[in-house]
Amino acid sequence: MAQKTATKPKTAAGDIDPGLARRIYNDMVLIRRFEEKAAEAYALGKIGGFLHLYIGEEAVAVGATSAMRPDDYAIAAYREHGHCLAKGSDPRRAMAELYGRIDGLSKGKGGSMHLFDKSTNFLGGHAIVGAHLPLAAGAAFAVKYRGGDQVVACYFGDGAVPEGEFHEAMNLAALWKLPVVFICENNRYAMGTSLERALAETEIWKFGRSYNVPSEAVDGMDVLAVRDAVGRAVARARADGTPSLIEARTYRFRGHSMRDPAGAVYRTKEEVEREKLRDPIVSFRERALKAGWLSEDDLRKIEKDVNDLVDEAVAFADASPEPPLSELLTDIFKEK
Amino acid sequence: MAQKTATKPKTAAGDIDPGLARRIYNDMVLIRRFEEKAAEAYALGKIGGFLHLYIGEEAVAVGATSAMRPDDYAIAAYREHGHCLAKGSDPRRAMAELYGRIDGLSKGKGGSMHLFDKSTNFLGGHAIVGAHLPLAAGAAFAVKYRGGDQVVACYFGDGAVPEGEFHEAMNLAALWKLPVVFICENNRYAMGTSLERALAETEIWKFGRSYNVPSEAVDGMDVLAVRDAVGRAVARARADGTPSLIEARTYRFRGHSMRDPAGAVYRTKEEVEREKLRDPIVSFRERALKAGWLSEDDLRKIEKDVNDLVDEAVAFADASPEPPLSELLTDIFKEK
Amino acid sequence: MAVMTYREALNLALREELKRDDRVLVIGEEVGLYEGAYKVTQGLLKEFGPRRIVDTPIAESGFTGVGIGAAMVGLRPVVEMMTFNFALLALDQIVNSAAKLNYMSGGQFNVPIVIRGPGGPAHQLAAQHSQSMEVYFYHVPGLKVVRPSTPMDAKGLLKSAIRDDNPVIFIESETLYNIKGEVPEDPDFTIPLGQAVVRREGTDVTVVAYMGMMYRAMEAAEELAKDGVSVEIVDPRTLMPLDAVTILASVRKTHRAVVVEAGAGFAGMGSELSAVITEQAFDDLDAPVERVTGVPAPMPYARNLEKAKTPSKERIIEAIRRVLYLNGQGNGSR
Amino acid sequence: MAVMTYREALNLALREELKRDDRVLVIGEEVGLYEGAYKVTQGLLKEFGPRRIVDTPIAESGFTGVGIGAAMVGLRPVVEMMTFNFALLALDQIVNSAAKLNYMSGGQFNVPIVIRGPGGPAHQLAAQHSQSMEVYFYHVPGLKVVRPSTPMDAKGLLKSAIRDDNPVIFIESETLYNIKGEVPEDPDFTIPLGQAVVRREGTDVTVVAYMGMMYRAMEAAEELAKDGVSVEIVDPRTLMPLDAVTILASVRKTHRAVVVEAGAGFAGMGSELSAVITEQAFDDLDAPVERVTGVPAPMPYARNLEKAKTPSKERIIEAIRRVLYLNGQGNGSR
Ligand SMILES: Cc1ncc(C[n+]2csc(CCOP(=O)(O)OP(=O)(O)O)c2C)c(N)n1
Ligand SMILES: Cc1ncc(C[n+]2csc(CCOP(=O)(O)OP(=O)(O)O)c2C)c(N)n1
Ligand SMILES: [Mg+2]
Ligand SMILES: [Mg+2]
Repeated sequence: MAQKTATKPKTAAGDIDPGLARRIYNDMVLIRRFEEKAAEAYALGKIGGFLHLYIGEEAVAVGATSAMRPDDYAIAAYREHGHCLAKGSDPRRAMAELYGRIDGLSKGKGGSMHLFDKSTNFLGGHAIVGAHLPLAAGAAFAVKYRGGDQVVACYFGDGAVPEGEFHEAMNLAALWKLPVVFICENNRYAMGTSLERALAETEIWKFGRSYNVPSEAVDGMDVLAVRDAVGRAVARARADGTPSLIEARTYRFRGHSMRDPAGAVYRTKEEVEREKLRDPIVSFRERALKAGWLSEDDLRKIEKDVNDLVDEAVAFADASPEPPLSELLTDIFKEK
Repeated sequence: MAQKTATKPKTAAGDIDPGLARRIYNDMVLIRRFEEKAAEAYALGKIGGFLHLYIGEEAVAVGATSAMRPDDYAIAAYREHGHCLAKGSDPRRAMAELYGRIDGLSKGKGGSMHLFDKSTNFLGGHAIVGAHLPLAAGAAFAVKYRGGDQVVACYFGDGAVPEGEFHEAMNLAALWKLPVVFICENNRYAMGTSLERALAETEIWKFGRSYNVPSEAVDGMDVLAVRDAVGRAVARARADGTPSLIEARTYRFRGHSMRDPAGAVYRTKEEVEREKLRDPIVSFRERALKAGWLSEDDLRKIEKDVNDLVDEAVAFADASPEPPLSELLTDIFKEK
Repeated sequence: MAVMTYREALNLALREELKRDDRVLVIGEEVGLYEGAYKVTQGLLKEFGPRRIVDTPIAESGFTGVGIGAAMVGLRPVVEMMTFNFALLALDQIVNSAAKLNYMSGGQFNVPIVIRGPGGPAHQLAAQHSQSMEVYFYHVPGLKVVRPSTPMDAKGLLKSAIRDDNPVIFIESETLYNIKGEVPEDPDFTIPLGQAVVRREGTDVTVVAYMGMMYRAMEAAEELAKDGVSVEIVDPRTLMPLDAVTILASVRKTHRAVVVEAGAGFAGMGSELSAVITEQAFDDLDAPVERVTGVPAPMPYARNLEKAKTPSKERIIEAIRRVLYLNGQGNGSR
Repeated sequence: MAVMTYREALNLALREELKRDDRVLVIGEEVGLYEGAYKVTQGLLKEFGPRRIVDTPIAESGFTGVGIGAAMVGLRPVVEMMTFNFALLALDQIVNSAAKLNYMSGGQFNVPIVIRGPGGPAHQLAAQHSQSMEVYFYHVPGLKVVRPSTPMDAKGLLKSAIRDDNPVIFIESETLYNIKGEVPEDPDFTIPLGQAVVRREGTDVTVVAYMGMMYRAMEAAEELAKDGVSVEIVDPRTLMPLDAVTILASVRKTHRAVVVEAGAGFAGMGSELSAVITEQAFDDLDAPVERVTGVPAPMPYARNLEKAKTPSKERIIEAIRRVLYLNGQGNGSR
């Protein structure tokens, strides 16, 4: 079993082609801008309920998705805007869902925590911590059952690790060799609870040893490092169904949700500022320039296009009507 | 962390005094005889429901209990006759409970799977696999909360390890340093499911690494080896609340329950016969003789006394009346 | 038609559906090598192999979630709960995932899963292993709930449940596995979900009951027939969706209703039936609906206490006499 | 008496009981350093320290089991569910351990634990975070269930729950935390479990409602008062044990009853109330009991759909008019 004993997460080396660099930068900026706009809309009361921002963690979803095929599956918790967009959902329909409108991905019935997109094999948006890990194993089970070679990416937080379903899903996936890559987005806090106060073993990748699955920690702020680690895991999964546990060390720049704006009770300003220096978008931008993958003009162009796209998404959501009341009673059951 | 890497379980060395030898032999024989009689009573229809026999595993409960104080707590699953008797319950009241009579430990309301004895700090008899592990951590939490130095012994089967509650309880006990000794009675089968078909890692003691708790495997057929291992764990727990995970490798001589008499579908006759050569009572008897701890006469005397005691227990249970119908509605709530 | 046990009828339904549709698989504790704790899956591993018949470790939430995830992407898993008591460990998956995914996803991800196994009072299994479990499910929007009382229903309803595109909770009973009855062998025979059936025709009073309680009501009816009391017995078969039409038609005919359930009774099936009947047939009722329910206590182990816990034939007869004002008592007493 | 919010009343009750009895402790997610997701435990860590106020990882079954185990040996834990939706993950511990241990042990091990937190419809939290949870508990023998509608009840009932020797499920509401009301500061003030209260006196019809629905019924009553309809409102406060005496006394006075619940309705509190009232007061009823319940659907996110999901003032008024035959409709329609 290839188990990195280095507790210092790996960072990526190597070169990539401009097309990939463009896509990676585009996707990370898209997620960032999408959520900044969503935060504004929330402040305006256009979005209700809970809104959890992924800002600061974009490298995980984008790096991982870049190492997978479009027909691979992805599933996440309630902080899933990034994973949904990285998987290729239409930002307009995603924003409309946050607005609770009929043109939303789920016709406005799911909201921010429950984005689903069958067209991209995005299995959602789940708000019970830990509950989607067995679902991910189940999708992988179905792939294997059908003799397919797709892989399932399962994103979850450090807060899900103490839950029993983490253990049950890891064991079943390992026991049955299900092609799933468990990606723990370790941002060091579950709401206000730091790792040290939640786990007797804070090096989350080490839990993989109990299931004999390949496990490693990776710098979650380095999109290419994530891409490499997930790439290795996906290769194993596609080859013979071997699941993996990847601990992506990242950080949440905002509060837990819009109701915890500062997120300052349980962590210091200094810590937050220090972490912001690791901004995955800023560092990839610099690297892409230095490596010559993208020019300043390329980058500006991407940023402008993304801004326009997100503005369009907001306008689209704003213009979309509320679902008709009849929707209250549809989809409770699927009718033949 | 003292984590034995030896996958070969430790066996015990050293000498013990005759008093302890007498108690150990007495208790193991008592449990064996008690259950042989219970099996007869079940065949006669005097005991109903499920009856799970501990025969073959006596060394675990007796060895562990011999390393603990009377005021320490113990809790187990539904195969708990042995733990209850080792803890010192009156065999007559235990048998009456199996018979569902008013003089039973629980007034006949619990039955074989739900023996409880407050007078010995035996916390029961739980029939939902894995559910009593958090309860054990809770009792240990209370001990620590009160500033006491008692330790909780939590016995559970290999089948409980894949359950989420195993993981949650281990993590909480380790995180909060709760004085509990988790003793996995690994008899290699959960009903008809062998270890290999249930766990991605079959060396159960290794799960302790994920929680940074001292863990070791021990020969569960060697009562003194169990006593030594549990003794070490109890010392740690009493000293500073450190929990431990002990994997006692044992074997169930009978079927899973009286409804699985042979237990032959999922294991071979040869395997069962081979394991019976490791009978913990037979081997301790020989050892006590060889070491001179007990004479043949001593042993015979113990065996006769135990036989008489168990016959008396059966007579007592038989003579005890059914609970009055009024008991149906008492104890639903505790009234002040 | 062939005479077979309830167990054999379930086994046949599973076999036929496994043959018919490769997306169907059976997953659960001891369903394969051990052939089922109650032998409902006997012979399936041998016939269909480990790909279709999947033994699991003891991890109810985990393997139920696996079944739901697999159903999200197109399989049709039949998840066995060794006994339904253990479904409580998987309840979050059933309620918050299976029942809601189609709705939360705006119809994108339906969950065609059947969760089946024995539930309800058994024989001296005590409080944790002997309880009426349907009460945790029928109130959950997005779930269908079946309680089949006969071998024929067991087969016909299980096949419909497996073919349904939604999560179906299918609760059998340890105490019925050995009963025998006529069962159609035609692989196309199914019984639609949501249809009650009149088990016994009568004119004086309607008794609504299912599973063991239905058989007890039958005994009560036979005994009362001797006194010239004509009891009609309606078996809902599917609790959700509930076939109120058939039940109400019977009550409108007899003008009196007794509802029986093994459960503890508070806000149970009997409460719902009593409320629906009273609302919909108030003017047709000549007496308030009587509920006969289990005693509101955990299930005791002792044989005599266990016997007293669930409704007896005598208690059903008393209730029927009460709604008929045959024992000089006032209304509404329980 | 002091005017304080529902949240402050709960906080005060906890503080008083923590002071009064060292065996009392608070355990749950974010109850300490974060002072509670909804700030009910504000200031407690500071005042009582980490021994008494225990932050937990996300492991509902685990820490609820820890609370139950601690209660078995003499502590009196107050376990907070950040929201009651997550109690489904601990349901097996609550149902099979907490509710049954005293019974299974023949009275040797009672479980003095309170499990509290907000439940019921909230604001656009969607299907998994916005559901009526009491339905999972009140039918379970061995559990008591409280739903306090006012700051005074919140304080008085929480104190009684903590002092009770049995497991008490205490379900608050996100939507009520900020309401204000008079609350006795006397640390000896408690409200016994099992006592309903008449919130509003009236003569024409009895409406039984609690929590948000009680306030909505109040609005309906005020509006109907303009038309000269006199509505009496009874708040059960404790659902188990249920104070049927107070409810029936009111119905015997008004001869008409409407029961309101936010839940989906099938076999819910409304069903039980309807059944009990009909059984016990059949001859006093001038119309069948009307149930006003939530729509049987998962909770949608969209604001307009969410609004339509739970009973509106208008639907309550309609139901009241129906039992009074004021809108020319027949009975029993829902
Ligand atoms: C089972 C369950 N318990 C509690 C909650 C409330 N809750 C929502 S998010 C959260 C913290 C999760 O933290 P983590 O898994 O690290 O994800 P992050 O928010 O950091 O992305 C909690 C406790 C929940 N949604 N589900
Ligand atoms: C949660 C749960 N699932 C399933 C069962 C049914 N069951 C009873 S015992 C058992 C096997 C347990 O095996 P193990 O833990 O190894 O204990 P052993 O019987 O070997 O002593 C199972 C599956 C149960 N009681 N509880
Ligand atoms: Mg986190
Ligand atoms: Mg075992």
